[in-house]
Amino acid sequence: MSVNTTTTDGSQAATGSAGSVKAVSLPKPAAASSNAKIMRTAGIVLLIMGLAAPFMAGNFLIFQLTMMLIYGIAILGLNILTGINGQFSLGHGAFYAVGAYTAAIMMDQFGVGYLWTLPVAGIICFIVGFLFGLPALRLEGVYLALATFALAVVTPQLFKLSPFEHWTSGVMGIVISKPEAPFGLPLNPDQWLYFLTLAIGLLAYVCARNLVASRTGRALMAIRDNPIAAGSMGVNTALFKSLAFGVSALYTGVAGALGAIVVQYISPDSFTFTLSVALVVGLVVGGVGWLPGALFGGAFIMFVPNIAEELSKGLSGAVYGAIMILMMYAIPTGLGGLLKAALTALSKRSKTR
Amino acid sequence: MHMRRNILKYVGAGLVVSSSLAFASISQAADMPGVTDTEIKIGNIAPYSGPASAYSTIAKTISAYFDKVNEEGGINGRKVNFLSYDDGYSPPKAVEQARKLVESDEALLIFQSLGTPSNSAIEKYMNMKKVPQLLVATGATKFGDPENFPWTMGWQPNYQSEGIIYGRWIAAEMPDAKIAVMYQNDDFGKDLLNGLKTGLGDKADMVIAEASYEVAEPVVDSQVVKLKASGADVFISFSTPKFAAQGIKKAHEIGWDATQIVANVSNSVGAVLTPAGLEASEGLISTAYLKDMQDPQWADDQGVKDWNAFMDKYYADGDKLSSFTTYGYSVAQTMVHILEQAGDDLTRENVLKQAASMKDVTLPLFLPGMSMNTSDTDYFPIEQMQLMKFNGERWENFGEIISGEVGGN
Amino acid sequence: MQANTTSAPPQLAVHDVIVRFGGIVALDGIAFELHKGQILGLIGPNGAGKTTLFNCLSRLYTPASGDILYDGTSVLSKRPHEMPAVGIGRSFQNVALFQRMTVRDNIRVGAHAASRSDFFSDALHLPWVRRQEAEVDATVSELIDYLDLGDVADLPVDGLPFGTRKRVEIARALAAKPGVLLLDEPAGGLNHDEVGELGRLIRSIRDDRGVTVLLVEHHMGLVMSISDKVVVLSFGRKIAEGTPAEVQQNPDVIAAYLGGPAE
Amino acid sequence: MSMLLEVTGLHASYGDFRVLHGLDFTVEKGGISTLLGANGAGKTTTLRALCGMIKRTGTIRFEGNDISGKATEDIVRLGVAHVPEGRGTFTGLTTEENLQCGAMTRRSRAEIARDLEQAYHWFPRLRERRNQQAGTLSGGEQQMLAIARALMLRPRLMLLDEPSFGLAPLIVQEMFSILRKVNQEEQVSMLIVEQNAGVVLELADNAFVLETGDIVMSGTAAEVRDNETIRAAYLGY
Amino acid sequence: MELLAQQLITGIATGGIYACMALAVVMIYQAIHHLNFAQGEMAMFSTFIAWQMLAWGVPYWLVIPLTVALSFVGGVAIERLVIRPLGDAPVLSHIVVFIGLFAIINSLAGFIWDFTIKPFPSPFGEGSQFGGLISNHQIGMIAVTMAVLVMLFLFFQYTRVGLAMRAAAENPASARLVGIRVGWMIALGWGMASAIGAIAGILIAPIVFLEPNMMLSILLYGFAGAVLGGLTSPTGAVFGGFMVGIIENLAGTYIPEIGGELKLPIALFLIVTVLVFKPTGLFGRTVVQRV
Repeated sequence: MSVNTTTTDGSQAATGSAGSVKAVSLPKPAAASSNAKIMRTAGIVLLIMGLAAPFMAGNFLIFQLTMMLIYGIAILGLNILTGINGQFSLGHGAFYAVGAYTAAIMMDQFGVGYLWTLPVAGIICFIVGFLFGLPALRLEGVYLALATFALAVVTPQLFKLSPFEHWTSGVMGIVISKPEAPFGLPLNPDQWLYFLTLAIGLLAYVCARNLVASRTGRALMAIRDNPIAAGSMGVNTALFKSLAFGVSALYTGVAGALGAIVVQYISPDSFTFTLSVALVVGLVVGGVGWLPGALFGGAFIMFVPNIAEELSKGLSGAVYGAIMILMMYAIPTGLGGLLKAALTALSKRSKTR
Repeated sequence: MHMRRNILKYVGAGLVVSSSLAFASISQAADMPGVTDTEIKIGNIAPYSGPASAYSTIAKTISAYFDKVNEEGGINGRKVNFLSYDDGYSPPKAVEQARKLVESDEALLIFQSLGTPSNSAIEKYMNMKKVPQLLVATGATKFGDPENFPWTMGWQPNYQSEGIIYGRWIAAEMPDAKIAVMYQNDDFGKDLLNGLKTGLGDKADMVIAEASYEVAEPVVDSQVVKLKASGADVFISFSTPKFAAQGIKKAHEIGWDATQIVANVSNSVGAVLTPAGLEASEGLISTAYLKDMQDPQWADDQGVKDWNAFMDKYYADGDKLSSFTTYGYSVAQTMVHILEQAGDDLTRENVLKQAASMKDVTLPLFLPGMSMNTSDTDYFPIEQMQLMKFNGERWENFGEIISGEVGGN
Repeated sequence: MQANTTSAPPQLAVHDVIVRFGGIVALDGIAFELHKGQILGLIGPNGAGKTTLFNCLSRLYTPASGDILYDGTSVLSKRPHEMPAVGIGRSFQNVALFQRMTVRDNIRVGAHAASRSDFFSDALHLPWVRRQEAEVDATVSELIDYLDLGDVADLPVDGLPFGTRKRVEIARALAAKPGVLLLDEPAGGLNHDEVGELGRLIRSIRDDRGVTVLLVEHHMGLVMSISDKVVVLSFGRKIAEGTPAEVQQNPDVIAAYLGGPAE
Repeated sequence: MSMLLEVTGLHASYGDFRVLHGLDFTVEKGGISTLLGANGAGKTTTLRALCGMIKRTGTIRFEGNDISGKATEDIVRLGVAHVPEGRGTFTGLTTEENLQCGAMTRRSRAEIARDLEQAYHWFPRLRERRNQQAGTLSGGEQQMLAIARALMLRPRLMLLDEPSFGLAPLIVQEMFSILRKVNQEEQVSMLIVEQNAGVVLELADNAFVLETGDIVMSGTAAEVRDNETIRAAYLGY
Repeated sequence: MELLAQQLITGIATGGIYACMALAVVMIYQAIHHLNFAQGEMAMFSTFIAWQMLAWGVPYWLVIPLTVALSFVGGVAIERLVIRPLGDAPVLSHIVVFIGLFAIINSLAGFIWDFTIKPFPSPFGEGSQFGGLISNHQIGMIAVTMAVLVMLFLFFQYTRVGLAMRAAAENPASARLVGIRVGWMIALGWGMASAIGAIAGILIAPIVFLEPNMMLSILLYGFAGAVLGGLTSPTGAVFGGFMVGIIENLAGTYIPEIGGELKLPIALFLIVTVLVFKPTGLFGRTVVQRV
């Protein structure tokens, strides 16, 4: 039977429910290997630039780049949940906050070394995320979006609560000392934190990639595309969805802990729902379902507000909003979608040649 | 705790003394970041966006005031280049902006950065970098701690002293009162509440009911109803303008016949009492250190006239009803005073030194008899306030000018 | 190849299954047995409860009463995702593939129940995970060849023709190595040629792979040509059961379903 | 006989993929045409292209007017009803609301009420389910609903994409006899895509055979039915 | 006991605000099956327009219809100019556009009218009932909310346009196939949501005072109310709004120590709990999708 790849079936499109998450799937077949080569080259160039950056830039820029990477890690976590598993979250700022508070409290109250706080923050966030994922199982689409949004709104208030004040210092927040580079490395603290973040970011990215390409990742994507069918194939959808929440929260929590160490200060006001909203914006701009998009999303939410402020102080919010909307017109499926289109075009040209 | 603080104090004081000696010699080297022969770069961080954007009026007023200063020739011939950045009331963003101002723009100092969280976030960095963080826009008591943070200084009367003033006054005037307090659940509300209890001293149990609210809440009706039910006859509202207005209005509606006190930040006739209803506001008690522009008693005051002229010319679309404009106007004048005092020696060290050696400095919009004083150990420029009562039309000051005495010792 | 002797216990037994939705009785005491190596055709008018029964068998619904036995053991305590491990696989009436995944990945998901892993090992891509992946890939490749999906194996299923997607769904179900395969209207939307091919495929699945098949289908030509036994449902009740020939002659079936001589 | 629908040089594509490579075919006024073809030949695409659900080029004349540039809803308003693949049920609306949606472009309440009765008369199953959420209907019931909903438009041309999909043989017979009745009594023309070639070739006047985006054979239904290859591929005898 | 009654009444009064907003939320959800995060800001902007007209001396009875009409046009315009170019971009891209709209409107309002609170006169005059627990304005607000609710119910249930709107939101492709002009239905939905938002804003502003950030938290409570009641049910949304107001007040009053601090968390926690047991809200219908 000859195969015609071109006919599309309308039923799926027609019945697609409002809550479904459209994700970017990168082009596969024919030219896949050449595309992969392009991507790999781009990745290596980016990595070299990333390694060289701190020796070229001033400390302020290094700090900004570090924050960009941190947001990137958080967005990567969100991408696992939303892009890969198809669950919305407008509340990932909450996990970021939990990670940050875990690190800060450990350092402030117990004098734990900052490096140790990262895995602990990750584990705590995993547990919190997993537990939140349980009730979230019952919710879909907008309902889940709102439940997570509620989480984002409530979390800063919880950190203010008087019974926890002994630990959290309430509204006054916690000040953290900036760590020096270890082993006598000839790096200043900003450079050291940058490289630390870069290393963790790379590890996080590699793990995410492995995960997506594995049995687990396929199960997560199957749930995203068709939960009932996934269940019928033996995927324990409840467990996997909760685990996806947990892993996603773990990523974001580690990012939060890093953020606390780099900013050297946390307070409930650091983690309002605007943070969650920013993470979603970064996710969409980078490309839902496309893992490297996290980096670009991080760059967007880190630098674009500053550009907006340069353009107009009084109306910086309006400018930022306008840029966001224009981005969505230009690349409605994010940078990942744009890249997909570009690569498809490219591979087609090479095919015809 | 007390022991430790004392020790720190001595150590800190020693450091300040020795370092200020050191500054004296360095300052001759004319190492003056942010300063050229024609310009002084002053940094500022304010929430132009986000939930606290109402406060951006202050920075806008300051900017307008520096326009005026520049137009009139600048400070000792140097124009002020006022770099004001948005942090959206987010501490991480404040850190970023502070680093930008210090490392990238190389501003001489950061002035009037707004909000307790944002200032807390940058305090350590500023002191490490030895860049003045002057006249910060918050009344949190922590920003007057020269032992530990010699580069950070506040301006307005701190919230705790204000609370103490109310406490003392109630303890003296209404010893049998039953007090109900509504407060904003943040450092501002809590500092005021703590101050109140300190001021009440051993009569702290006069406070029979407390109810907090979150800035995120749309209305505080429930809190007011709950507090009235406690049977209190004094209703204190440590709230920001919107909630203070709601509180006054609601208390009036439910016929709560209590003596009402509102915090200084919320005593603007135009921005609080008018929305709440002037009738409902009658009998209100508060404190002040600045003149209220809407108050008819100052109609002929020169300072007020100057302010009006300034607003008309330099900040025409500014809201004259807002007390933030008088605040910004006055704090900018303070900054100009400090820079003028520093003369041509505009090193960070000298500017800080000038800020920490104000002697009886008074401002046009201060209530009569008030002045600013600072020293190496006193980082609270304004510590005086006067109680006042609203007569349904305007505020009437009463009693002495009172000094709060939290800071400085 | 004919149905097994009655001495062997049935591979799948449905005992008096009753399902109610609100006040409506969707299935009213359905009972039949399916022996190893059989192909059973389940037919009946629209809304007779065929898909509902399928959903009971794959545990998406729970009967109000009655029992479903696989190899003599009740499956009612199982949850839907445990069914592939029990040995019951299925396809869906409207094709329920994972739209944005490739054909190959769709079939790989089918092998989910037949493999093990965890988030941690997968994230680190540990050696034993790699070995298992290789095994899964071998199974999947074999199925791709078996169902002639080689040309489209690495395309997302989203753009594929309906008939192709039906085959992907069958491949996906086979990847779990089921004992019983439930096929929900596999011939829908296929033309005569393709239906013939499908018939051969279903027989081959039974003969070469030893899979027992339960088939819901409206295409009488297909049902009658490949089924060993046919069960007819109407309004939630079983109105007939027997060989294709017997059922085709049954006046109740003709009145309720076939409507005059079948094609 | 005059043509209700004349299609010349119809091209269509999904994104960058060309699916139809210049089709020419017609539907007579009051006539029934059928499109035959294997899976993936482009039958569904043709119907979708006709009523503007995808990008297309070429001329599509409906009652002499070129509708190739018109939007779907405007084409529908001219009297073209489309029973789509996958049924397109408004799952959250009741059965009756679904039917009323079908009559959305019509004005007379009395006529609509009468047609509603007619629809229930034809498909009694739907009357039983009239206040039920349409998403809870079985697959076959939803197919009936889709056809009934299209009839509610009082169309002049019906585009039917596999109307027998998922229907029991008895219902298929009934449905085709309803279509025949509608065609004869109300002069509704039809273009039918159907796998059940035997039934549809009996109903249709003309047939077109589609292979990978091109029409490879056309003629009267009888001619096509008698063709050797067609018999083998589509009819099986 | 008296306190309980007082808090209940206060809760109803506050809940009226949420109910009002929840209704607007449900309206837009019915029309586009999205939650518009910019909705609160749109309502705020409408209210500022009303305020501006009042400040210019336009009489009150004229201001309200004018504002509602302008808001309707504005809503349609936003749909046509901002949302429509997005086409069938993914849901999350829409959410980002809503966030962008939020930022633009908020920033613009602050730029034009400043951030100081402004009193907004009540159309129902001063005065109050039940010993001041509920003002005449709040009673009027609840009445108007109810009236809008009834009108919406009638509109969606008994008019052809209402049916067309529901169909268009539910399945746009099919809606086109029955001749519904889906694009205009969506625009109409935006217009109506914007108009209802304007009414909500005008009703809410006298209570919370007018300022650019006034809707920030109210929208959240509106969402909460709508979700609690069920996004598909206007009645549910109004009921949900009142419930949120009451729950919140009772939690703040009767849970000792941390009750006040936890008002909002407790309300949201309860809602999530309700959703876990009834995922489409108390009044929401479950749309069954057969496998």
